[in-house]
Amino acid sequence: MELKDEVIIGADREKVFRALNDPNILKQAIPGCEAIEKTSDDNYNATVVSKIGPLKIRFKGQATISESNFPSDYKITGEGRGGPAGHAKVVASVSLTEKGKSTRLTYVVQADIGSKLAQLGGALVQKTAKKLSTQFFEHLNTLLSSNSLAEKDTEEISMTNSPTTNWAKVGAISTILVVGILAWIVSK
Amino acid sequence: MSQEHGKDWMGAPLPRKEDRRLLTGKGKYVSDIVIPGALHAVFVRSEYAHAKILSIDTMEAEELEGVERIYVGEQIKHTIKSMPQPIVQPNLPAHYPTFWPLAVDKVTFHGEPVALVIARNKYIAEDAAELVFIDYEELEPVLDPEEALKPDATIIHEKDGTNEIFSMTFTGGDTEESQAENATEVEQIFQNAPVVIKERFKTHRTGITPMEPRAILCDWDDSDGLLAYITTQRPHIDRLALSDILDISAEKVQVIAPRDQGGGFGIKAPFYRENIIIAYAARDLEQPVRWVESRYESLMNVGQERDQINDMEIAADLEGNLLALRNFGLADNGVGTVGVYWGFVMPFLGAIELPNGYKWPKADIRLKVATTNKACLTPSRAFGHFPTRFAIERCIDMVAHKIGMEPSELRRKNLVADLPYTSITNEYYDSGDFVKVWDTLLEKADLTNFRLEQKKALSENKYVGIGFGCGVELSGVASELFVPMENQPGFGAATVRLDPRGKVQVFGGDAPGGQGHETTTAQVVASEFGISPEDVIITTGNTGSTPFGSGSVGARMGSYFISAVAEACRQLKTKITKILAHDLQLEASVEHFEFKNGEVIYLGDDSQRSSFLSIVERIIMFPINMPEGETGGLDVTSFFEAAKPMICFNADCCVVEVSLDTGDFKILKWITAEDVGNVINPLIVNGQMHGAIIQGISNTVFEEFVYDEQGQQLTADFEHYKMATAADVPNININYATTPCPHTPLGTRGIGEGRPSSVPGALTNAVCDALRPLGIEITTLPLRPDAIWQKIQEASH
Amino acid sequence: MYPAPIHRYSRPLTLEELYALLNSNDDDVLVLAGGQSAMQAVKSRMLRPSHVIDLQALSELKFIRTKKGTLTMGAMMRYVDIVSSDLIPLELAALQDAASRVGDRQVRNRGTIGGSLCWNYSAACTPATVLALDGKINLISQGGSTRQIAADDFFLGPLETARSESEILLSVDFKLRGAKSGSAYKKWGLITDALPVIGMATCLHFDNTDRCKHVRIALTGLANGAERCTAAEAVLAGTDISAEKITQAMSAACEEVSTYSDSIATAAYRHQLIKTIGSDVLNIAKKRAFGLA
Amino acid sequence: MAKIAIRINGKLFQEDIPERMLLVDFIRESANLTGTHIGCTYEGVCGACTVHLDNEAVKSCMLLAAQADGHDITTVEGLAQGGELTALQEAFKSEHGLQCGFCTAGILMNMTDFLKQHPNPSEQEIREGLIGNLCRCTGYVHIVNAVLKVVQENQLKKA
Repeated sequence: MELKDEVIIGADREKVFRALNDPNILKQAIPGCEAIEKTSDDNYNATVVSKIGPLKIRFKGQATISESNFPSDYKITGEGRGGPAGHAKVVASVSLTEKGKSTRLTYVVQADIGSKLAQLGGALVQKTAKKLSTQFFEHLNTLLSSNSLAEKDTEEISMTNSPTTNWAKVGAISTILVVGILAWIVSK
Repeated sequence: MSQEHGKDWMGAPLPRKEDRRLLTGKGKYVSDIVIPGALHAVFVRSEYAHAKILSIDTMEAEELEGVERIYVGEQIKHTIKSMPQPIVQPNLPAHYPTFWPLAVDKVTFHGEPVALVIARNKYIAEDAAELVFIDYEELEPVLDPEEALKPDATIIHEKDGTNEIFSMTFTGGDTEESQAENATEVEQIFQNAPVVIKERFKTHRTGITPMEPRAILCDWDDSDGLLAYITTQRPHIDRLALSDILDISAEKVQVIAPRDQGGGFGIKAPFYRENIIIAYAARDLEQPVRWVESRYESLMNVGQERDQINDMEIAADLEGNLLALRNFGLADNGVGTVGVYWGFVMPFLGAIELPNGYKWPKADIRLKVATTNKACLTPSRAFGHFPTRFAIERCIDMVAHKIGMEPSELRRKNLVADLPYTSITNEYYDSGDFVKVWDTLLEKADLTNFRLEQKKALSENKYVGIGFGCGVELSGVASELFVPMENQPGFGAATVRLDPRGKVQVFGGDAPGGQGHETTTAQVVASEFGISPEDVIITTGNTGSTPFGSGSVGARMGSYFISAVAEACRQLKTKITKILAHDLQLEASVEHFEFKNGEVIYLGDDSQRSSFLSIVERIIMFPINMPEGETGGLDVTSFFEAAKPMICFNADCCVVEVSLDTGDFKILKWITAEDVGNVINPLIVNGQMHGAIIQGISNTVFEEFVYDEQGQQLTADFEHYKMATAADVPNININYATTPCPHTPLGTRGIGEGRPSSVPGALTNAVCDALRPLGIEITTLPLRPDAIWQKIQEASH
Repeated sequence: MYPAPIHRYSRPLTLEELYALLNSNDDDVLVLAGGQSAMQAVKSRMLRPSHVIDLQALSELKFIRTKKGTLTMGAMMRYVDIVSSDLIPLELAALQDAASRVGDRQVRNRGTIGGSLCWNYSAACTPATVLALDGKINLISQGGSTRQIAADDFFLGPLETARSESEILLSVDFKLRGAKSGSAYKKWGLITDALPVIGMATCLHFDNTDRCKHVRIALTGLANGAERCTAAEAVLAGTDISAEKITQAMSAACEEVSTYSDSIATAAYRHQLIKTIGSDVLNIAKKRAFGLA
Repeated sequence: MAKIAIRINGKLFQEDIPERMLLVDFIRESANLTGTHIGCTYEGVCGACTVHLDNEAVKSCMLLAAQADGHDITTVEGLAQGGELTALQEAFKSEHGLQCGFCTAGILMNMTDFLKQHPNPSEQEIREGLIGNLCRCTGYVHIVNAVLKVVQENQLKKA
């Protein structure tokens, strides 16, 4: 299942890239994100609960960053297990381009879903993936454009991680990991 | 059926003895059998089509209160023998994959068993199964049979070094040279033949899922050993396999296939890996263990068959004589990890039966079977030849259309007219009159009148069509074919035991799943002994009390089993009349007596007679003053082996109306003509034909196992794997055109196994006939409105 | 497969009892009406309620009333009750078309209109039918305050509706336009009465010049669930719903609506079904409007 | 645990059961009436588990046992009274309307209710009434014949 889109974020490229690599920001931006934990430079564990109508599927998974070129683009591979719902594996290529003071973010997502999710029918999963991605970028937009996140805060966060860290390697999970969860349960 | 019906129980539409208990909810299926204290098993199955198993974390699951044990592949790898094992391995050259009951090192299809949770009840077992966390490393799934055979393809069973599990050439003798020579001769015929049809026929993955999923209940006792209730068509084979694999001496293994089984249709014939681990667990835990398969597991693991590509060519002359047949078959075998059949045995037999009932002067028939990351093919009624029969019946229609001949005419012209006959693939057709069956069908179909109606309908912009198909089917499987194919004997075995009250007990080692054995057997025994069917009961499926048999496969009832019953009765009648003649001081033997209305009457002088009851009681209870060399007792086991493999033959005709707007079609009529040999119970024979034809229609139009590009099986419930309901299928008009079988004592034939195979061809031929004005030829199944509509769009632009 | 552990089952007799239960703010509450959809999710463990509230005893929600030109149907009306009711005018015949073809007899003896609207599965019959009939959905919250939402605003995509977790669907109102009104629903699903690959409901109201003053069309079986075909409605509005206009309208519908492919039917075939089913339901609705059906 | 009381075939069963227990399991395991069968998993399509809940055909695998508390259930074991088969059961016997018998209980329960609602159904109505019961052995032909036979018998009785 393939998903392509682009969105304008109200902040400059460097800020957006850092935000996308900052677990604290991501925790607020990812819909239903319960926990994010950095396990190594390029790896994160996350628990995300996807709520679709009455259904709640708790996804436990990991994400790995690769081909990261600050501040223009990077690739993230996320795998999550949803218990009886099955699993979702997502590979997202994200690229950021200047657009005046804002940033145009384009993403291409290739999602493989398994077990009951797959039986859901690609179309329903596609629909949900689209919805969750838009929600993520709306949250991100509000977080970045609202001055609640002054420049200083982001510095502080990054300092605590490891002063010598090369920004490019800092891991991040995008909401796209959450992509692909919907229950198909048929109604009669 | 009153008592004086006497002799002619044969052919009587007797209501079944089985029915009362089944109609009042008193049937006892494996899932109904209760052994106090039985633990419940739930399998944890792979979510990936092809992946390495990095780790299996069962810690959390094991701590759940009520969980007894959790098994994983790595453990049992050292304590249970791996497959293959000779007892469940054919004598055919193939790359038999190595596997254990639970996946070891890697998983090879979505739904493969990886771990087994055993708990106090099924709810807890399922709760625990959710807490088993398996870490996978995904591998590239191989999902297309053609890709699988390419040199650069990922190899699924690395140790085999190839994804080609099996390949064979079925024509031109046994040596490569003779086969090559034959191939060139066939090529010559194609070069100069005035008419050549060449098409690729594709049949999707579908099969016959019975309403009762699999189940097994095992009990263990240190002295008596293993007792296993199994949903199986082959209890005696399962017993030997469990004994060999679990190293339990055979006399300490008993398998019982309950007399009530919810349908088999082939999928309960293989020896499954789940049975091994459940029996193992019962012994290991020394407690009864019960596994009842969920439909979700069942649809992911069994009932998948057909799934072939057949590149077929037919050469013919302008007068409609078939000159040569060429076919390169490719079957998608799935992973091949199922005992006895390994998947490829079905396409193997499908290729043998490809020539069907036609005379082929020359043929070049080859087959390749490719391993893919899908569930292994399991036997489904019309064993392997549903796809090949679809291909040939469609191809024949195309030849007829090309030379402007009625398809039914072309078939009649080329049907094998004089039997016995050996087909181009060395299949022996022992007896029957194909032409008589065909003429009976044509008489009922009234083709000339239909063509008038068709023309009239077309003028009103209505598209109706008629389609034909036929099928030569196995009537039982002779040892001659069974031994090489499945390393097992083909004989039918039956014990007939009389008791002093004149009642008869019959014992058979096969294991029916609804075919009505209790009634058919009773009718035959009653007819032989001149008593009432009520006095006859039958026990099947219990290896502790029934003679060895290879199981209820390949239409063995009307061919092998009932013949063994008849022969056993006749041996007893010889003994009874010898002793009666002795008592009555008559120089007479069995042919001088008649068994009728509960009496044994001397034909020379009908005052010389005895009641059946008294002579039987005399021989068993008072065996004194016996003729020279005779002892008491009336208990005989007979083994029936036909001189040659036997067949039956059927022909189908259906009429459809197709809507041009949507490609949807309605089956207006379904007419058949059947050579089922002498009929024992017409109600039961008709029921078998109705069921088989509707299964054929449901497989052709509605059912399909679908895998996505990651190898995820998307049709693991009846919402997505759509089976025909009563509202989707027509009534069936069954007609008999029988020729008694000369190679069975009662002239009966085994019927019903292959019966669905002529349905896809007949139905698709009818749709194409309706759309003849648009020149549409359909060569791919499933036959769905969407596909037909698209063909109509292509034809009208 | 068996449900995950459920800790509490309750069966309120009145709405008040129901609100008290809803107020007990246990998490993971499942309100069960007919249970034909929800139980599939519960048995496959995609839905893991810890507290199940069963509405079977709420006779207050089992009614059909017509007052001042509005027919109101209680949420707990079962499909079998809808099919057998003689209180439903031809104008709302689509409700009976749909109800008579949902699932099978056994399902129709349990499934309810309220349950189907709340579940809102993308291939269900009731949501599209209520949408075409411009139904107004009455919700009530724990405090007892009620609100009414038009069907257009109620369905928000597969399994999503405007109902919040603390609200209960009470009933559905259908405004009756009286004479010269007719509606119809039809679906196709490969197997008879199966889930709709495509289903369409329509409601027509003609003025005394036999022009169609009011037309609504809704589809089901699309990725986004029940959806109006406003383009098709625009083509038909004010016309006499002639065969030619119908064809034009259905082509507009195919332009407007995107369909997807799966193993049962391609996107193109789904468009073809829109055309064939569309002309059927429009003709039936028209005949019913003129009392000819 | 929930305390429930369900009358099955006229006999009251009072038990403490886990709330998640399905009605079909209560019938098969608590009441030991194994004539009702399970043929599918969560989808509730096959109909082999059909019983009567207050004389209406329902799928007992799609109900929690707690939902049937205080109600009357009839299962296939409750059809024949005093060893006397119903007309429908007799017709299934004479018309060979069953083979393996696994789906039969569900069909008998559904059709018994169906015939009460439709005393004079056409063959097509019977076939549509059977949509909720899958059968794999019979191809439905003899099942439809059996139901039609009861319809004709009822008409004769009335005439």
